[in-house]
Amino acid sequence: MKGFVFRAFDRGGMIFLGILLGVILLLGLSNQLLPASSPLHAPTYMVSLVGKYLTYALLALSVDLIWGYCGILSLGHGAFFALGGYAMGMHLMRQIGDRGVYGNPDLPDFMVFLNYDGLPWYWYGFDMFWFAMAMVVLVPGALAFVFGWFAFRSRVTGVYLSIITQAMTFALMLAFFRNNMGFGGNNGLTDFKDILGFDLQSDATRVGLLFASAAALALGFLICKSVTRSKYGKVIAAVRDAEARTRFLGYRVDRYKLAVFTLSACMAGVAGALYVPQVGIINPSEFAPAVSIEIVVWVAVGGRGTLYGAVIGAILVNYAKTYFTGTLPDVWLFALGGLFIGATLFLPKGLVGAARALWERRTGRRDPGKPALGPAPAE
Amino acid sequence: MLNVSDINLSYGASQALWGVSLDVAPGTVTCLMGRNGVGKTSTLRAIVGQHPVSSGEIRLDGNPVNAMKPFERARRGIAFVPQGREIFPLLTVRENLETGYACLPRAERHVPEDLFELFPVLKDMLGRRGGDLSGGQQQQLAIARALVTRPRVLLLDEPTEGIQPSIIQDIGRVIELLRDRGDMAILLVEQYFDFARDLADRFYVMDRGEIVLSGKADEMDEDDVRRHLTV
Amino acid sequence: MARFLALLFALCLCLPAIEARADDLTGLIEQLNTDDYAEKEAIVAKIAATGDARAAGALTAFRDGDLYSRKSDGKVFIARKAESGRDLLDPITGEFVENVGSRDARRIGVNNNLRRAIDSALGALTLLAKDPKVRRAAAASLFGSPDPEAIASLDQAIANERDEAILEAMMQARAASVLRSDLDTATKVEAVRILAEKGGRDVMSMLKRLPADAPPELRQAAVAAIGDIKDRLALWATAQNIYYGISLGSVLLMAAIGLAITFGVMGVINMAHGEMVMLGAYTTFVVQEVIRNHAPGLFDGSLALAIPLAFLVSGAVGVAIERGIIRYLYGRPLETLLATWGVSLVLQQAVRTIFGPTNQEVGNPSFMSGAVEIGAMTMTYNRIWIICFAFVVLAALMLVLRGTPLGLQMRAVTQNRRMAGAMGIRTDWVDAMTFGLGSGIAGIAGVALSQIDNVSPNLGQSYIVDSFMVVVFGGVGNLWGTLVGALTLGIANKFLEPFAGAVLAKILILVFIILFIQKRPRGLFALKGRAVES
Amino acid sequence: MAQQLTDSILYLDGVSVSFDGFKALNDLSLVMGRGEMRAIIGPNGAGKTTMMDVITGKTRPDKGEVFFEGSVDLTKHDEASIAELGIGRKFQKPTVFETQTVFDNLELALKADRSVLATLLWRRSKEADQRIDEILAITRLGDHRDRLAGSLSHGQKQWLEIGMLLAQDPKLLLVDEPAAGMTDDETAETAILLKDIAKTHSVVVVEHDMTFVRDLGVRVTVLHEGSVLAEGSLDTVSANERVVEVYLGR
Amino acid sequence: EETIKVGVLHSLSGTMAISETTLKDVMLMLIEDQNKKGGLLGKQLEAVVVDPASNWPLFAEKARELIEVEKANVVFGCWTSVSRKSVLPVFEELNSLLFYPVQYEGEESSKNVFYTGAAPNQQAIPAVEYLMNVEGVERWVLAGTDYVYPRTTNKILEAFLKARGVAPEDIMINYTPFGHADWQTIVADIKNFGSAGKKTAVVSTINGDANVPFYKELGNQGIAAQDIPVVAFSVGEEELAGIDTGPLVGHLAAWNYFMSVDTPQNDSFIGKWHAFIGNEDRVTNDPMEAHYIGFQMWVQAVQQAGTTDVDAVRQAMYGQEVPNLTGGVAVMNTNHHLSKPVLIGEIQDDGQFQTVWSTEGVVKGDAWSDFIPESSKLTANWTYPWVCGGCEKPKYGSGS
Ligand SMILES: Nc1ncnc2c1ncn2[C@@H]1O[C@H](COP(=O)(O)OP(=O)(O)OP(=O)(O)O)[C@@H](O)[C@H]1O
Ligand SMILES: Nc1ncnc2c1ncn2[C@@H]1O[C@H](COP(=O)(O)OP(=O)(O)OP(=O)(O)O)[C@@H](O)[C@H]1O
Ligand SMILES: NC(N)=O
Ligand SMILES: [Mg+2]
Ligand SMILES: [Mg+2]
Repeated sequence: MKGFVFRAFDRGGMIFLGILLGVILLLGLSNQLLPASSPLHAPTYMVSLVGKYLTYALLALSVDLIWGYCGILSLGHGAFFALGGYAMGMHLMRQIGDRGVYGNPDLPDFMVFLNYDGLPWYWYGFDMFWFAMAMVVLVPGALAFVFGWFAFRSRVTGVYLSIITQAMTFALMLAFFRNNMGFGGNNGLTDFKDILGFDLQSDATRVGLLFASAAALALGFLICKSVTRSKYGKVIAAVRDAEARTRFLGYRVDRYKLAVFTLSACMAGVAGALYVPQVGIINPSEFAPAVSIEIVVWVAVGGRGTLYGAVIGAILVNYAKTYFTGTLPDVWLFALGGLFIGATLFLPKGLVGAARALWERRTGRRDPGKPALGPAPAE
Repeated sequence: MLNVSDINLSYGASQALWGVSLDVAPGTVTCLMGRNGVGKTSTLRAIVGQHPVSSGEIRLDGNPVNAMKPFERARRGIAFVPQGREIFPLLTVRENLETGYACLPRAERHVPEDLFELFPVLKDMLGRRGGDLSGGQQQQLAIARALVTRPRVLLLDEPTEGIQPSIIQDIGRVIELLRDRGDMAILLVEQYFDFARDLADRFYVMDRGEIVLSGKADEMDEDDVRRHLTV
Repeated sequence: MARFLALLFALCLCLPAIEARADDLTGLIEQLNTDDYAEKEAIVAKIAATGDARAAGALTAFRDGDLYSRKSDGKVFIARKAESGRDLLDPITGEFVENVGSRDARRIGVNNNLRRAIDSALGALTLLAKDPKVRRAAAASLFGSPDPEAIASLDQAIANERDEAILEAMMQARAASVLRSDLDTATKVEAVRILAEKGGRDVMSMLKRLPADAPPELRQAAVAAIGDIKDRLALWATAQNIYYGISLGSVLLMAAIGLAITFGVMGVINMAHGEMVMLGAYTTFVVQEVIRNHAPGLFDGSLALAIPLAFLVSGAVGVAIERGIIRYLYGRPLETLLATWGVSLVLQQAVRTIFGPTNQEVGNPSFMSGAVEIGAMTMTYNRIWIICFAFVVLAALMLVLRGTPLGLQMRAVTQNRRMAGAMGIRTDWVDAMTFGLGSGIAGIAGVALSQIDNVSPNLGQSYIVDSFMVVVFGGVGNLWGTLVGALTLGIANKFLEPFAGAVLAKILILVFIILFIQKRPRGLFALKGRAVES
Repeated sequence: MAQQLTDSILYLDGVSVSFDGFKALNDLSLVMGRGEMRAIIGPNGAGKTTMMDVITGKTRPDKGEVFFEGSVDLTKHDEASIAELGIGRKFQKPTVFETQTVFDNLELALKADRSVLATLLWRRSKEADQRIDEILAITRLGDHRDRLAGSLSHGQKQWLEIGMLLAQDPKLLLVDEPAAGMTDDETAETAILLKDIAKTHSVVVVEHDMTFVRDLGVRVTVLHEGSVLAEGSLDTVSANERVVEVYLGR
Repeated sequence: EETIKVGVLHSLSGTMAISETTLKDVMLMLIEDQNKKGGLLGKQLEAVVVDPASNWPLFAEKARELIEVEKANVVFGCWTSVSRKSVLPVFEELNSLLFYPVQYEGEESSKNVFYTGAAPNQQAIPAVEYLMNVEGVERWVLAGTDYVYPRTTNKILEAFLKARGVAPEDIMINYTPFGHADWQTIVADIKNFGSAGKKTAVVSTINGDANVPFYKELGNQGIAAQDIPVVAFSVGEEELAGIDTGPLVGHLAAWNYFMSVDTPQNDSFIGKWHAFIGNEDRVTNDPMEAHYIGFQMWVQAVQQAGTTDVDAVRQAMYGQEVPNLTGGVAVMNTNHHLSKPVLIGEIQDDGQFQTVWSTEGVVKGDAWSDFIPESSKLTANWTYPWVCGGCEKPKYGSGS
């Protein structure tokens, strides 16, 4: 156990986290402590934006853990993110209480105008923060567990697995679109008021959420580090490269995959839960297959199989999106599409891979015992 | 016919071949030997064009082929039986053989009957997928596939690996037959010393990416060679 | 003979009367220039009552929205679109009167009620027309808008009719009108019998519409007829469902075939597949635009032209993508997802920039419009053609893959690119051709899909998920699998839809795919054995 | 028969496997005692590899019994649990984890608790390091310890596979063509290595190299067309006309 | 030089670009036009365009960017209800103004949003009344895309129909997913349902992309408007532009605006639009008029208030009058909805609508529907001091 904990703290990781957390801390403090007139004041806009990026980074991390390290290409990871988001959203909805437009103390507005008699059973308990937080982890985790249990035992691999994860998220999207499901249909859950008694629209709460996201990301990063640096990490990498061979060594591949898949889904759920209060809405389009594909794209851009890569990729691509949609609203897809194409052609191992290659060339050395990023394993 | 002069070859940062030179004449069998990992396969890869050389020249009939793509070299008559067989797993045995047609003018696109005399098992298995064959059967298929292209230079990378003794003998006989026809140059990479000795007209021995010994087979000092093959 | 003479006599008697009422007709038409729809309906009834066949032109124009009033004096004309503005024609004689600016004349509004009234009036007026087509249409339209007033004209027409089929249609139209009339019960029961023989939903609807206070024997006859028709319909419903399933399946197949090449054979996770389909659809649009503007007469041939062009356009773009991007990624199949995703964004935006973000109109050629009824089964022509087309494309593709050297080389290259090169296969050329072929076929699919769906920059996105599902469900790399997969999903969907609803049916299908893959982790037509693992 | 079963490490009886009608194994029966080393030879396609596939759970037999240590019905186990029972295998075509280092390949193979949690919390011990170093020495891969396995030459991969098998330390070793691609000296050494192992383990070796088989000096089973053609010492079976005809050649 | 910034928040990519891009263009046209007239309060107007890319959380982010970073004084934007729901908290928090131009399901009232599209009582109810009274429809298919707008509208309609004595078995409700493309079964079902002997009509709340294949199938299966008319609330000139409307003549739509309406204002609007967009074939539609009205009202309100300050402008908005393009005058009510005329039109073979019925005067938009029990208790009135819909106590402070 001690080994497991300590493994998380390697030098590169510490530096990376240190820089990341430092920047976030400065950002938060400058928003809170400096007057708005100060040139160093961080606008609230930036706080929520960065908060959102951090939750995306955590999500990307969760995908990288299974894709980069275990070779499971999930094209449906958005589903776990969205489920976590819905769990949080349901809590926030319940927090509204009678402040909704219809003033109904028990029912969220959409239920009132769709004539619900009472709260559906699956909404019970979400008024309690701890319960909702448990669900944030448990629901995605349970879905991943059940899904993975079947799929990995049946030895569904490669594109077949990718496509059924896509089918899963697509089915969930259609289901959540259905108004009868009791999750607000297409409009989803919105109009949140406060969290743990803090006003969601106040800057301090926003900074708090930013810090919470950073903490979650750091924790996720450390867990991933620890997992991937353990022997377990080597086993899942072996599964990625030669699944059958791993089995002949006596490893129960399905359990190894299931464990990492479930862990990853829980991380995605947490990311979703932190995302929702910061963007103020959760709606079924988060389940859209395209969203899940985008997550994979972030990871690929950053560099699959390196944890920093996932984080950097998620932040960079989303920043690019924010930037381009504002400055080049009519043609930004050219820029983003071009970025993706360019990244594959010129940065075959992602940004981090490219940076590392550059570093190795400059210094002419390679971390002993640490191979360069391996050739991409074939599916 | 095939002249390799002073080639260097690297895998990323590590250099695998250091100034390797070879000559393979038509109507002869040239044998390349050496321990594991000394660069035999790398040499063949350089010749067929599967891996670029960083310097040096490879000539076929006096014309440099360095700039040619693998398929062009194949069409000029270089055929390759790779280590590890590299059968097209989902193509049937027949289709595997027919891939060699790409090198042939339309009129010559058929599988020579004598191939099946050499490897009768293939005839029975024409409809089976290459990947389903046993290891030795695949090895036989790989050799047959190379012969379909009617090559002028035949590169064989450990062709006896995994093949039953009786067929090894047959293969030996075929190689002799092909040599005796006089127009084919054969480069044989082999670890199985006796087999190599029986066939070779010329030999080269490699160590750590370099040719360390070469000569006519009948002038070969067996102990000298064996020394280089021992660890 | 006697009847004929009598008729002739009757007609002669009528003639002067009609002549005398010509001004009446003009007057009535003039009165149509009002905003009150109820009033217009009354006037149409009056025009019909004149029995004057010359009113047909004006009424047809009215129904089609071509009747205009001149703003300057309120006079009513038939308008034709002219080079500039409109040509006004005399409503009765059809003679050219003058050309006016497009804002100088006002359309006389027509609504559905009026159209119904006009149809029945026209029916009555054109029952005796020379052209058998017109007579048949008149009978059909009278059947559609039965009118007791028309019984007399129908009787007259029936007496004259020689054509068996038209006669039958007229009898049916008459029966329909009889049911609405206050004729005696026996006649009505006979009418029910005639209608029951025809069968179909429209008849059922007619029979159900009988008033509650109808005489018992009539009711009885109607109930029996309805039951009879229902039984026949239930049988047809199953057939219909299977047909819908095949039709949906053929659309899925069409959308997926190209992907079965680029993804199934080559292993490229081709996220830009949908955009190749879209390019094909836009090619169709451009072809049709050009034809509309330069050779409107050739419109029906537009698809014949669009198919090869779409193949070339999408194929060329595919080759460009392969040469420019994909070829650097062999051996890194997952990276193709990233690159092709980028390509798909770029292509979508490019189309949006060039053609605009809105839907483009792609028309059905006349042979693809409408439907054929077989029994109680409706089969729309566009879908019938798509079914045929999908199968033809699939067959052609199988021929290429199994029967040509290129097909063998494609498979060899994708299974072991390095070794294929050593066998003398021009791998880069084969790669480009394979990707081009897959893309080109996607382009052809675009032509087909443009006939049933939106042509917009989003077109591709709506098919990409389904296409992957089909290919994977059928088993990657197996065209038969793609075929069976598409049809299975199509038919399953159509059998679920009636009771589960469209949304739930789709969800159930997805769940079914997930479960199915558990049973067969490599799809429906999985390859087995060592070969697959190596 | 029952006695034979309980004394055996491996017991195959009436095993048949067919692929689309082709009988790769045809009513194959074979019994191996505990601690025995057995060489299996036979023509290409005789079913040797298929037999190993059956034993290791990769292929399910159509019919027949397969018992390990007299009591464990292998047909009821999957690959992983068969490996955990103590059956290790070297594949005919070398398969190693290409993106991991030689060292990591061996570490993965090293005998240890294979459960998820144990693996997660596993820490490398001195003994483990020592054992890996030993194996690196045996397989002469010491210099390549930190290289990616994917960059090894064909023969080096063969050695790595043998090393992984050693690291696994199974009760029964199935070794498919260990000498392929080795020089004559190496082949001889491999024979010595296997004999050494066989002192404490049961071993099945498949090889086409008769010199090697002779060096092993163990009982030989000849397979042909999916069933046993002959069995006995190498000299006995070499004298068998049929064996000469279908396998050895003249 | 200082400008007054006008935010434009419409998707230019993704699924909604198909509808929303046009609205962005209209805004640019209106702003250009206003600048030609000398701008506003002596300053030029500056359009700030961003692309929320049909991504709902991105709408919120972009809204915040427009208000906080770009300092836009007012924002014109959104199409789908969910995008509006997504930005709503942002506008309320930052106390800014959104003009929302699309027909929607109602059940919302925010002091920061002006709803210039139709509420259900300005579209759905009149359309159904028309079919009942004029075409004598007795049997109803309510077909919609499965999301909130159709669900709510259909709920309102169901309540309304039942109140008018329509039996439950004479109502068929059907929902389809977004982008539904295979309409064979459903169209056949409609045909079936319509053969029960009573005059049947379809009320379609089918949205966006699904309409083209729906109408194509309708046309091909030969469901003529004379037999089973379809009245749609989400199908305008823009949607019809992708279809050959020949077989669809006579099917209906209810809107507050049709391009075909022959008034001088509309002529001049269409002329400007064609000149601006450089294409004579481009159509105009209802949401475009809504933006036109909304923009003119905002301009007038700013002029009247003498400032772009949100609270002042909001006060000035009430009672603003702008001539409709179709005649009559639109008035902004204190519930932030417009009083507008309702038109019912039939599809023509040229892809235009021909008005067959219109309300006598204007209909006042209702934020809270009378046909939803909880909702009917609420009122919306945002006059100073602002009170929330129907509650007793002031909900917001007195502002600024
Ligand atoms: N999936 C399959 N489909 C069809 N035939 C198969 C399949 N798997 C194996 N075979 C056939 O079964 C036979 C036995 O193969 P196996 O690999 O066991 O032979 P082997 O004795 O190991 O031969 P070698 O010495 O060449 O390795 C071969 O003829 C092979 O072609
Ligand atoms: N793809 C590769 N990447 C990096 N290094 C490689 C690669 N292939 C071979 N090498 C290295 O290059 C050297 C020469 O390898 P090569 O395959 O040519 O040896 P060989 O003589 O054919 O050995 P063997 O008898 O084992 O087949 C070896 O040290 C090997 O590890
Ligand atoms: N408001 C709408 N039409 O979504
Ligand atoms: Mg080699
Ligand atoms: Mg074998």
